[in-house]
Amino acid sequence: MGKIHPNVDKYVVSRARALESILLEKGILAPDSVDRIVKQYESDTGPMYGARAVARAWVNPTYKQKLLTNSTAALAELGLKYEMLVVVENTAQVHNLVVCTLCSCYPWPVLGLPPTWYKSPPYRSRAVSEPRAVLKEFGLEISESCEVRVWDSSAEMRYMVLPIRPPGAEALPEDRLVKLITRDALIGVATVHAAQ
Amino acid sequence: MGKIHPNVDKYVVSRARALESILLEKGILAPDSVDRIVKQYESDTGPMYGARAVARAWVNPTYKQKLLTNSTAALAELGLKYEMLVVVENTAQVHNLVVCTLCSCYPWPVLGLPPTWYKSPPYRSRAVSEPRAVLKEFGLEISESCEVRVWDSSAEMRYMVLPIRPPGAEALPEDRLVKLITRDALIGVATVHAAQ
Amino acid sequence: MLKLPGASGPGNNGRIGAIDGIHDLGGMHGFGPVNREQDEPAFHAEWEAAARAMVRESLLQGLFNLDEFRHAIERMAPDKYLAATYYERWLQAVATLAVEKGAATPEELARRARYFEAHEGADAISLAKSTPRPSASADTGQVSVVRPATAPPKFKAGDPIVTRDVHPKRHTRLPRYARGKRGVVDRFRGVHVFPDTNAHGLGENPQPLYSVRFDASELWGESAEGRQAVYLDLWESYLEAAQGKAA
Amino acid sequence: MLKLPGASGPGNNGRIGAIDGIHDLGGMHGFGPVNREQDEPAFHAEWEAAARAMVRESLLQGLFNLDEFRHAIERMAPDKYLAATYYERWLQAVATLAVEKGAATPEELARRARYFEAHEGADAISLAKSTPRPSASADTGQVSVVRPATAPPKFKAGDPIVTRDVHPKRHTRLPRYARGKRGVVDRFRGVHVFPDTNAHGLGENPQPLYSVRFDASELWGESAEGRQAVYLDLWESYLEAAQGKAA
Repeated sequence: MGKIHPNVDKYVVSRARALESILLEKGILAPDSVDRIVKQYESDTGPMYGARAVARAWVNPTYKQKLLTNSTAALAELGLKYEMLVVVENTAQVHNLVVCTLCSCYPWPVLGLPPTWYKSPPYRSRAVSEPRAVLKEFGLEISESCEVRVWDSSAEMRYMVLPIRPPGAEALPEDRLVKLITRDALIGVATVHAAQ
Repeated sequence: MGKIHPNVDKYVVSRARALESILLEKGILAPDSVDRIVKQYESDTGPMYGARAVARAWVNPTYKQKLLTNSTAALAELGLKYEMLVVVENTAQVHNLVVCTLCSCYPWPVLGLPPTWYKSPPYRSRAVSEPRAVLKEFGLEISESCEVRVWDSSAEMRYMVLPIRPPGAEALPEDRLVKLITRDALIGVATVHAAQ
Repeated sequence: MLKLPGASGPGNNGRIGAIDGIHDLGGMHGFGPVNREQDEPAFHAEWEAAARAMVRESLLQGLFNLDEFRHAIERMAPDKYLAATYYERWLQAVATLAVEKGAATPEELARRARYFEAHEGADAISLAKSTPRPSASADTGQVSVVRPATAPPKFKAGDPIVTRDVHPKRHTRLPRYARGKRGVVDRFRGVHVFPDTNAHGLGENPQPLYSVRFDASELWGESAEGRQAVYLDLWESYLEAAQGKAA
Repeated sequence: MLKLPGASGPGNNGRIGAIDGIHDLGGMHGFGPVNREQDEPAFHAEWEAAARAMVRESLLQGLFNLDEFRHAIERMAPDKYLAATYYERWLQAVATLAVEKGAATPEELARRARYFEAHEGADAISLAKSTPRPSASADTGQVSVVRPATAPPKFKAGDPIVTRDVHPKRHTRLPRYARGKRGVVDRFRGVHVFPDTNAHGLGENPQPLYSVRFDASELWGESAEGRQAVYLDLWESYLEAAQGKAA
């Protein structure tokens, strides 16, 4: 595992193992299910597919149109089968932000695992009612003339933000752009900056 | 104190004592303030004034009228100065129930200290939205034809229920009636029964 | 009345919240059955009596007012609020306000708590360096919130009203379940200190208070039990005149 | 799909609650600032990965569906819910459902937990008496909830709607802050399985789903920040046609 949090409750661990052993016996869990999950998320870190889709959309207007109107087809081009994604575009007039107030729904096939803050009561409670204040805490000041749209994932649709291509990155090729794009920008709590 | 709960958190106790010592020094607390509180509530247990007022109202229609329309004057007759009480009368058509959803306001000058259940989240959350279900848990089934009125103490007015005089207690004098009247009946989660 | 310096210490972890706070429990689900304790004592421990005494005397001596006290409880972190017992919340609020009102610093409080933890038998009074104030006579300890009327009340019994649907981040006594709801004025209750300002050092601003009746179906929709009504005491500025007849 | 016997064990302490439950956090106050962890790992401990794996495989194998899983989390006692971490809630829900679906008894769970507490190094697999199932191929592990349309959708983009103001004691995906509110249909999203029944073994009952736009001032009144809107995906039966123009 490498990075194990120091405060692991022994009771929680043994309870998890008890459940694991039961689900293994019932044929619900496979012997390598946990290892596969760990491998998938620890090697596949970061917003892989999301960043690639956004970078391509920035350099390719046809792809951008497809990403915004038929994300399933757009993601399939990148080798990902994922049918529930809605991509919402940031512009000078509209800033988008994603949250799930009722639980912590998150488009993990394109963004990886959600950070703890995304799943925390402060973010879940405040993002819908005071998004500008929350964004300010993330260092993002949205101008008054810009509308803030909050997408609360109440059903199985999942949301990803298409950020504004940063000024200064006009000449960069797709593979270099991918590296500028952060998970936070795809949730809507950050903008993308050209590398210094 | 006599009855000390066994699970006393040492940290809480020392924090309480720290505050106590500061408030003593500031002249806010008097040296005997705590003892007086303990004495007041441990000797003065039960719904003293409330039960006396109700018993008198049952035997004296003039007093009943006064209790319902000018509780300050009615309580003054019993020797209690208390200006914020509203007395609500149970009848065959109306059953009253008292709660405080926002904190745990309670007419303690007439009822003594509130029981823990009155201050608990289950009672505070449910008494306003499903009073009949709550009353059923207390063993009280309210007929469908009877309206349930819930008094949520949202301001400084305090509420006490005037229960129905139990059948079979018509001949009892005031001082015997007092003994039949329970705190729970004055909150509205019980009725008064004639002694077996 | 003893006057202490105004707010000086840090608040409750920067929390100002609370109208839609965890304390606003009316109508919430999931808390399970009401558990009753048999033969419950008046206090479960002496510190509970001390907490009650401290709040009572602080209110009487004017260290803080009742609305400030309630607001201090509401500023507790929601998980801490639910995990705490009733008197633990009182203690927390007294600590918060003692600091904010300048009666103590957090460091002094922590220092004394460590002392009493190390000296279990020590009397709280032994640390007092000044002459304690003499005992006051016993009474109900209520501080009146009724004020003389300055203008006639806007509503009268029978008037249909609709409550405002506001979500300000400050103390209020309009519960969440009754916001934006139609009701009928049951009666006028006199002019009372306004908690929404009084909790924040913004003055008493007394207002007419009304008992308002709400039909359960207005509050809980299809889930309402039959033949039920809720009565709330609401300040005039929580209310707007409604058109037509309310339930 | 593996089929296990239906609910057999006791529920979560008799709790059935939940639409107005503690999980419904949108718009609540008092939780303080959003705290971010620097260089957060994918998992903070191996058991977190195990929790995720258990939920993923249970959904794929049909031990329970996603709505039942969410509802199991929502049935946690509010104080426990707030005190628990994200994956502790998952673990709790898996335990609740494993019992309710007949995959384990509470006694068996407790017995095994004691065993693993006493044998810290033991591999979970060592207790398995049957042949574990073979690994499946990796994919996103999503179970589709989109269903063929059986009737035309009732609303179209631009239609003003008002959400129902209901407080049933069951699972729903209409957040409290958006009940009884006026909005505008943004677009039709296809026909989706209905969580309100699917969480309770009452069938999929697919319904048209709509993206609905709400102006912040409709949701938060005077406290709304300027120029803000919230978009929610709502099932047709949550909505009623509204007269006139919505905000």
